[in-house]
Amino acid sequence: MNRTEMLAALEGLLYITGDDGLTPNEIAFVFEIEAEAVQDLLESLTDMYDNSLRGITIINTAGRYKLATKKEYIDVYRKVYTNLNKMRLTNAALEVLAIIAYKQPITRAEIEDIRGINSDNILRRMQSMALIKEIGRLDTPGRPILYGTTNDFLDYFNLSSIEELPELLEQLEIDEEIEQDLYTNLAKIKIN
Amino acid sequence: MNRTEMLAALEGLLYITGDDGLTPNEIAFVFEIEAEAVQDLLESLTDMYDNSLRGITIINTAGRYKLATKKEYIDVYRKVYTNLNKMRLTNAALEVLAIIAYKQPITRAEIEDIRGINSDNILRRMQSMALIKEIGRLDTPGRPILYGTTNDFLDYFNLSSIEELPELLEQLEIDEEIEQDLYTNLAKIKIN
Amino acid sequence: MEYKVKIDEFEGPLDLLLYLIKEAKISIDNINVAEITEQYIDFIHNMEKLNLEIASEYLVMAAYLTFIKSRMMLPKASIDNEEIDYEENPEEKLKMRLKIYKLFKDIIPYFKEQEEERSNFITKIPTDLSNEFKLDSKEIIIADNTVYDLLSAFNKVLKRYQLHRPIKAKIKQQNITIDDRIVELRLLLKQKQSLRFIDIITSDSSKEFIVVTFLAILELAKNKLIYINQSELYQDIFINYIGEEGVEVHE
Repeated sequence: MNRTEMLAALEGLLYITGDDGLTPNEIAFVFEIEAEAVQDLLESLTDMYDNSLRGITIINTAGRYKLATKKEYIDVYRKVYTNLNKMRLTNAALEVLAIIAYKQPITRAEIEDIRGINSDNILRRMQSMALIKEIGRLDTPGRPILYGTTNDFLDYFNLSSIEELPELLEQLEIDEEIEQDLYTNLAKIKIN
Repeated sequence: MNRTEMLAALEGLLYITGDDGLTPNEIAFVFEIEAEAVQDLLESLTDMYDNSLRGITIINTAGRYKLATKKEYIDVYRKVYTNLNKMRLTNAALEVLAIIAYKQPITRAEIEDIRGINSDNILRRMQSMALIKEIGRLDTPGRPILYGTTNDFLDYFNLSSIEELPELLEQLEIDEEIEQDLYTNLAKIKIN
Repeated sequence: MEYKVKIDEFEGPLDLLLYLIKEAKISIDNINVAEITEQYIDFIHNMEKLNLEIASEYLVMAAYLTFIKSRMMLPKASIDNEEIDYEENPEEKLKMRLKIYKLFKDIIPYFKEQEEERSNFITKIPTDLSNEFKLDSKEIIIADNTVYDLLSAFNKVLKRYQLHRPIKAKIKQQNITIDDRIVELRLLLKQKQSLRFIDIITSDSSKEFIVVTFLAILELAKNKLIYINQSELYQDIFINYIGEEGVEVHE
């Protein structure tokens, strides 16, 4: 891979990893290059973003390099963020709702474990919109809150009951697995 | 906001929205510009990405524009995310999806008439994958469910809209008369 | 005739018929139903000999083909060739079905290509801006989200979860453990000495419960606490109590 290709691939890689970003070590591993070459690549990429036509740049927080939007256009982002949230449920909100709907009762920690991101603000918003509610507490240290969906949630998604949610793929797979188990065990029983 | 600023802000916006993407209407709303100007911005941005130093590009799936990595460096990304997009649909699943894509809204019985084999499990699976959905019910005895494709279907097959599908009958070199017969008889044909 | 292909390689009887037609290097319009029927039935028979499971649809088609074949052997009524009545002529009807099915079959490579193409483009998850920007509105003006949006969001999050983590062992919720079930069965067997297998599961037992019961029985048998017998195939299976663990069976 030549330098041009590495620069392009690094941009793509930084894009995919998003807020997680990459450490110089990780970059060195991926491209099989030395630490110096990594710094050189990152500098070149930073230079490329130092252009008024570009809306993104590279930042370094806590040793991780990541792409970020330039501050100049924060009003545009705010406009989109607030208006889109008024117009429809965003994917992030839908994700939280979906996890709660399918996995209720569920704690915040479990939701964040599945999503891999802090979901505090979205949970609060969904609660204030009355789409979810606290339905109890877990009997473990800290007694974490258990969340579930509300009747407003059912109304919003035009459901008469939570059972009307479409089947999950993992549920189908577990069913099939159990059927498989059943067959293998049946066969074993016959042998005995 | 001048054009350069809009281009930079649009790049930032597309970065933020990630796989959610933006519709042309949303872009028009944010910048308070006409549909034509939106297309112009998107084209300019796409041209900017058409440079060997860049690793990202713009795709349009299900009517939404989104940033995506260029396909040239997929192997680099696979190194970081080992099970990236490895899943492929089976022939049977593709058959069912193709039939639904072209004949929607369609009932399960009609799909099975065309395929000549029970398709219940595949339908459930495709629904769980959110590639198809119930879009209504037929007003006949039993009120059978009508299926159609989803936005996830469009995204999965890299289509901006369902109209992008190639003409079905063009695939076969058959004359117009037969074409006519095929269409008029599609509904009638059933196994006894 | 040697069969290198297996029935589970076909997507159904129409697919098998198309395969046979292709093998014979003829077009759908020119198929000789009598001939193709023989080949089809031959194929099915051979699969049966190999003890392959054959979906009922294949047998229905075999019957249908035989019906067409026998009908053709009857003296023909005067058929107006100008107007083929598909409802009345099963042979033409079959050809039409094959053509329609082939239309969709032939478009599959297109979908495969598109699937492959899309898998090369990777997008990132949306950046979470909920900490940056405060939202005051609790209302949503246009509420057009459906349950499929929920399902779609769930699938996405799951895909991401699998991408970022090594495959986690699936945690299945079991209402009853195997150990619990062993204890239950032992108590029951101690009282009754012998049980019919069908009596320990009920029609409303969940799949998990049935599996757990199976595993419990296997465990009991392994530890020689029970023995299982069946007088004949398809007869009742009996589970018989031997004795306590560690206690030798006395003569």
